[in-house]
Amino acid sequence: MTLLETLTVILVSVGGLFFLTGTIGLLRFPSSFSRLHALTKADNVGLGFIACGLALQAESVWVAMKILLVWGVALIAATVSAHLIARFTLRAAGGSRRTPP
Amino acid sequence: MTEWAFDALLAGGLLGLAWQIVASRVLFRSVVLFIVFGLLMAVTWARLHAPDLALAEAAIGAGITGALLLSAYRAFLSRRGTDPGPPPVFPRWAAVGVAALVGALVGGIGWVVVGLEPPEQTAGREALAHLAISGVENPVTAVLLNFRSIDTLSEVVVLFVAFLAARVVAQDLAHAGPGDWLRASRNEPVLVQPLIAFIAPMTVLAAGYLLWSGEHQPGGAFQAGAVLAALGVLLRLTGRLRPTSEPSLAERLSLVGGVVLFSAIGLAGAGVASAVLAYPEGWEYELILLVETALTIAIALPLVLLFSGSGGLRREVR
Amino acid sequence: MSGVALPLSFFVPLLTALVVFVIGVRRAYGVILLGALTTLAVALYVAYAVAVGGPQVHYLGGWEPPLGVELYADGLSALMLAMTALVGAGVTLYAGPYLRGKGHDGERFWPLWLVQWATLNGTFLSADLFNLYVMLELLTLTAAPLAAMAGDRPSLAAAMRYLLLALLGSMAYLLGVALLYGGTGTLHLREAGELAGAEPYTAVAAALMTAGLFAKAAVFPLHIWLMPAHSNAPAPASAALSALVAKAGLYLVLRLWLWTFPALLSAPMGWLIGGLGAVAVVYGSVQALRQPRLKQVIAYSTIAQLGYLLLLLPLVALPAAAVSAWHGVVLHALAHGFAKAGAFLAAGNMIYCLGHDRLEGLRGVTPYLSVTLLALGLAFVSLMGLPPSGGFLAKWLLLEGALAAGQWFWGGVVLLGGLIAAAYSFRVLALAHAEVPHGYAEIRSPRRLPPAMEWAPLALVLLAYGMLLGGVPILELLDQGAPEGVR
Amino acid sequence: MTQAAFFSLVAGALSGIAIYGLITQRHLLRRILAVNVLGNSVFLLLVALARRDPDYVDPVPHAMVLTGIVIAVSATAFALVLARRYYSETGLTHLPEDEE
Amino acid sequence: MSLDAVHELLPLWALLASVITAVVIFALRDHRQRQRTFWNLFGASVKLVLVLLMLHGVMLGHSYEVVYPVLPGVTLLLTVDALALLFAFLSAVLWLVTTVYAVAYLEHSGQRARFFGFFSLCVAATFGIALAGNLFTFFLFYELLTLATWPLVVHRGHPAALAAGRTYLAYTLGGGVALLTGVVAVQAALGDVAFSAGGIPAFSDWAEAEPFQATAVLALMLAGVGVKAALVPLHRWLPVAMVAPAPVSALLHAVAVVKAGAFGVVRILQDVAGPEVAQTLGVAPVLVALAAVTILYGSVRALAQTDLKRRLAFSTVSQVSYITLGVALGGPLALLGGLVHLVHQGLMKITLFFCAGYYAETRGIHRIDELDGIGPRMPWISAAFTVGALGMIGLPPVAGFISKWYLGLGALEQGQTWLLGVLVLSTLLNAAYFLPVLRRIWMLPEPAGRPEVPPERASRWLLYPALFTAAAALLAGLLAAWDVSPLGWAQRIVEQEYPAP
Repeated sequence: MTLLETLTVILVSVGGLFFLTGTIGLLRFPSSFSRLHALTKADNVGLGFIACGLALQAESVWVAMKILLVWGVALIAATVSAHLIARFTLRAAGGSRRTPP
Repeated sequence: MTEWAFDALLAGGLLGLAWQIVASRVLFRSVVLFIVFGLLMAVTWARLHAPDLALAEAAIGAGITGALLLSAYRAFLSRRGTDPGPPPVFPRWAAVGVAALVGALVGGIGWVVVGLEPPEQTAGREALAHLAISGVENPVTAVLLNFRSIDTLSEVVVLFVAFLAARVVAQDLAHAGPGDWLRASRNEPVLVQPLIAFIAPMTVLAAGYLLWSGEHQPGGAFQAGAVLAALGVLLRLTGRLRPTSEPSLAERLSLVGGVVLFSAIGLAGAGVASAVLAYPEGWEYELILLVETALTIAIALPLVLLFSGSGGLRREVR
Repeated sequence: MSGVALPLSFFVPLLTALVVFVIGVRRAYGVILLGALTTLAVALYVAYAVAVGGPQVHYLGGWEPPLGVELYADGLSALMLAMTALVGAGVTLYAGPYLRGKGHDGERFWPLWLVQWATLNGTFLSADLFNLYVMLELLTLTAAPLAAMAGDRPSLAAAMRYLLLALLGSMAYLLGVALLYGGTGTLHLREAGELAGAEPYTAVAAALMTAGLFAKAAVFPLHIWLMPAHSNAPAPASAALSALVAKAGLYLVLRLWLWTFPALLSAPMGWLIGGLGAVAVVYGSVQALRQPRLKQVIAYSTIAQLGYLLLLLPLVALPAAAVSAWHGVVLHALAHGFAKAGAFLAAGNMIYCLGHDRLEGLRGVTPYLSVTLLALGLAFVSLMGLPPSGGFLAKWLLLEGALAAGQWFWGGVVLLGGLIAAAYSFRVLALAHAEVPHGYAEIRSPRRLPPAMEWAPLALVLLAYGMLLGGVPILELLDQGAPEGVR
Repeated sequence: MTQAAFFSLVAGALSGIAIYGLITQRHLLRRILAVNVLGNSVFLLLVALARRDPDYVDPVPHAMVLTGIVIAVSATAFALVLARRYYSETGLTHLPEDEE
Repeated sequence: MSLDAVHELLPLWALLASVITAVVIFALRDHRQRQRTFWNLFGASVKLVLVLLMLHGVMLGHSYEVVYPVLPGVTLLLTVDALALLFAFLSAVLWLVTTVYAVAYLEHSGQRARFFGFFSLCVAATFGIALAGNLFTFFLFYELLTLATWPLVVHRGHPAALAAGRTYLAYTLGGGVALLTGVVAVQAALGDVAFSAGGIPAFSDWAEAEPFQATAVLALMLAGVGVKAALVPLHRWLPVAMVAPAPVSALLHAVAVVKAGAFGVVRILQDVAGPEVAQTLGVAPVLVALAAVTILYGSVRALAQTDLKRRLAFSTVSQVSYITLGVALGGPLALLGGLVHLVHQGLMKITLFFCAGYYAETRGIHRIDELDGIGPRMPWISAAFTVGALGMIGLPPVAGFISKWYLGLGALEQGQTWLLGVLVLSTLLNAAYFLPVLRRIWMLPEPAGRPEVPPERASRWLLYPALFTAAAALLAGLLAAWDVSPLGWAQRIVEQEYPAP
């Protein structure tokens, strides 16, 4: 196993660990906000690790860039969707009078 | 060994999801799990060396279908409680029996056919053999746009017809479509506008890339069209587009343009090439790209309109 | 160049539909008529070319099977194509004034109907199993909205049921195609059959495809959707659905069994499918007897009449019966197409004039609906198979085949079906002759029919009678490219 | 057992589940879902078939499935519109059992 | 087209004469009465002329044949032989007469376009039956006749008429199915075979090889035509159909429907099976027995009727079976009796129905007991009625006598002496139900208070046809020895069927 491969394995495993944590959080946490908290944070970091790990295996720099771009786009999507979910939950809980964060 | 484990996991996931989809108590769960099911199918296609399908499934099967299902689910919620829903009339054991029978039949026969000695001469081998003169390098694109282009033409007609059909049974605009476009535009979460500003050009770019790359690698008009349609869905959901009851001239032209162009090139083939839908020699690549471009729009627009449940769309002036 | 006529018969109505959609019906009525006439001309030309030069072939894209898709017109295709064109022309002429009379210009109707016409032509011409799948889906997606057009509860429910059943049916069909492709490596209708032979998987494929097509064609156990769907659609749509679309499914059943799966055609299989047909014949006719509305009667009669087509399968395996039964079944399909379209259009006239189609309303309408009633009467005569109609020729041939092979049971089915058909037909016609009851007041004065609406049904029905004069040329055309056993 | 054979068995099981759903469920949305699952099972069988020959991947079934996916989404879209219209006309989420 | 070709196609032109008349009349609006009458009479006259031309041709030894292949191995065949002309001529003449009568009769009723259209179609079908040269053609026109007569039966549209229509259809369509089965079975076994005098040779071979099947087929075909010939127990539709207007009854009874049935019996027994085969298969004796039963049954039932038209209807049931009897008996003399009765019964019975219609139309008389003393008041029509009634009884010199005479001779020739008893008994019964009517008409005093209705001008055209047919019935009896009298013509037919050895 070369150095790169080892690094990949480590990175991907860490990423997987974050995902696992996030998923456990999703299942176990009581409220929407805390679930959201677990998901967004843990999964985004996890995805980042996995993307990095895979980028190391890429044939060319271009491909590595693409993989990182995937992470970037996913980050943006996660941000917005988490925001929307949180906002909806807030309103559903009767908090619509409050100014949005 | 890992491959087998992965396949087994995939299969288990597919079966479990399918079971939940048809038998879960909560309808919402079924709908959401169907989207997940679509994503797993996409992975399965990838596993089975069908990357074109994986792309299409993710974009169309899971994406667009999911959006359609969710919006329909919402409509079904609106008058909740009027219909308690009767119990199944069929005895459950009989259903299990029939299902087991069908499953065994399909699985068994599928297994038998897969296990047969593969025929020497297949359409697929022919296609690969003729790939060089098809004008493109991706064999699936070659089959879709050259060898069996009538199927592709007809299926775009299918989409168009689905749009026409939906117009027949669609309700008044007041009931149509997901969400209320006005409210979304008036009181919008702050993050939406930046997201769209970023996503929209990216999506168009991605669609263009998919379209162009379909010639030599996975992708093509369907995938590109589906991605564009996803953008349309997004714009519609966020109130950037508002529904109109009838399509405008430009929309009508885009709806039929793909088929008309394809047919025109196809019919011209009877004169300048050997047969209808044949491309003149040397022009295959250019014409296929042209047709695919037109088809992309002809695929994206009806999908968005079907999601919107309206005859047309107009830019919302804010 | 005759080969180009085959794709043209698909493309001409298709492009007409698209043009109509773009420029709008109000400005495109001339385009519609032009497109319909061109399609008619192309279809008749194909029939002529086949009659003179034998089966016509066109390889789309220039690729021969198994790589490409083949369009193939033999006698059967040519006849169905011509019948569709004639019925289609009648429906097209009729629909304009009918829809205008209903208060709209048919913006929704025309593109759907023209695409449906194109699809029907494609179905009759395509020799590719997968292309046929696409065509079948197109048929479903054009037929279901036409059935739902009325927008009321029964028609929506019927359209929904039809759609679900048809989607299920297409899946079964596609599964069959998948198996055949897996076994043979080709999608060509005949090549697949030749390569497959009588293997177990072919049998399963045949069963799946047949069952799938049965769902689309409303064969007996899967028939529930047909009556409400066909009886609630606008009259021209009903005519197209009953006379053409349902038949396209059965056309494929026959095409598959005779061209792709002849090796599987055993006696028990024939009895099973023929038995379903026989049940449909009796059941549909008996139900037709009990309906209170004219279009319901006609729709149930479709279920019964489609059943006759299935009687071919038990008979075609017997050499003594094969040729007569085959000829009879095809003549039946043609005669039924004309008569049924005419009957539905006639019922449309009744609705147009009276605002409803309850049978009781037929009392005393003879003075102003005489041409319509004549068409209706003649259509019923053909449906019950009495001379001098085309339906009679068909019944005669079927019976001749059955009796020549000593198959008295199937002969009995044909006769019994005719008798019950007579019962429901004369129930309707008797009311047209009945006197107006005392105290009956005209609620609204009947409207005057536009000439196209008055004469289109009669013209269509008379085509079924013209078959008495054209029987020999029609059957000679049918023999072009027919398989060994039925020539 | 090859991968293709394995997935053809999975396709069988999927179709069985879909049929079970079609029979037991009467909610229109679920029936539409079940039909979609059934469609996917057929597609899976086709793609498995394309994969069985070790030396090449058959592009024709792939093209067929791609066509099939687009047709499925078209039909589903129309079915959903129809179901919604039916629901708003009748307030029912299922079809009446008999039209007799 | 050369003149010869036109001449060869005479049967077609004659057929088309009625079909075109029907189409033209359908196309005329209801109030175009003069035009309709013109076309009616024009069509009928043209047709009569064409039939006379053919008659001339056949007498000169010419034979006409029109063939059109309808399906491979199935042809539409119109041939003109002596037997065909017998029936064709009868229908052509009586059509003209009935048309005159019907125009007058239906002067004021509604839906005349429909009525006369189907009326013409009905005659076209009858003509087709007469000229049919094979079983396919025969069946085609036979069923067309059913279709064309049904609107006439239900013409009035009241519940009784509709019920009668239902009964009529139930019987005739049921019979049609039996006939169709038989005809198709013959087609399936023997192919396209034309009628041939004395039996189709192929059929007798078949009957030898497959006696059971041949018997069944023959029985089916005879049951099919037996319905229209009103053989017991298939006769019930005929009295019920009496609700139709009088000209229709006249047509049904004398010219078209029952005659088509009887003619069918002749064709099938003589020209398909052949008398010997029918005898060996055992079909003919059964038919003889049935005919005998029908003759007596019809007469007995007629006795009990108080309604004039119903009495006439049961009389028809009885009288038509003379034809069946004659044919089924076999042998030249009996056949002669049967055939000549085909014409004679037509002339006499149409007279009687014309008269009954006249009584009903001018005086509102429907029941027999209302006829008291009508004779002196309406001498001409009552005279015509008397001629018809006496002919039915079989008194010389009216035509009916001739028929019964030859039937009796035929029975003796075949050694079936018991049939003489049937004939005598039937004659007594005929007398028993007709003589009281005549007595009422001529002998009994007119009841007081009968309203004085002057015969209208239109009713004159109701009278002339009756007088014409009565005269014809009388002449047919008086001039029986003449070459072209019905008897003479029937003899010509019998010579073809039983060629002198």
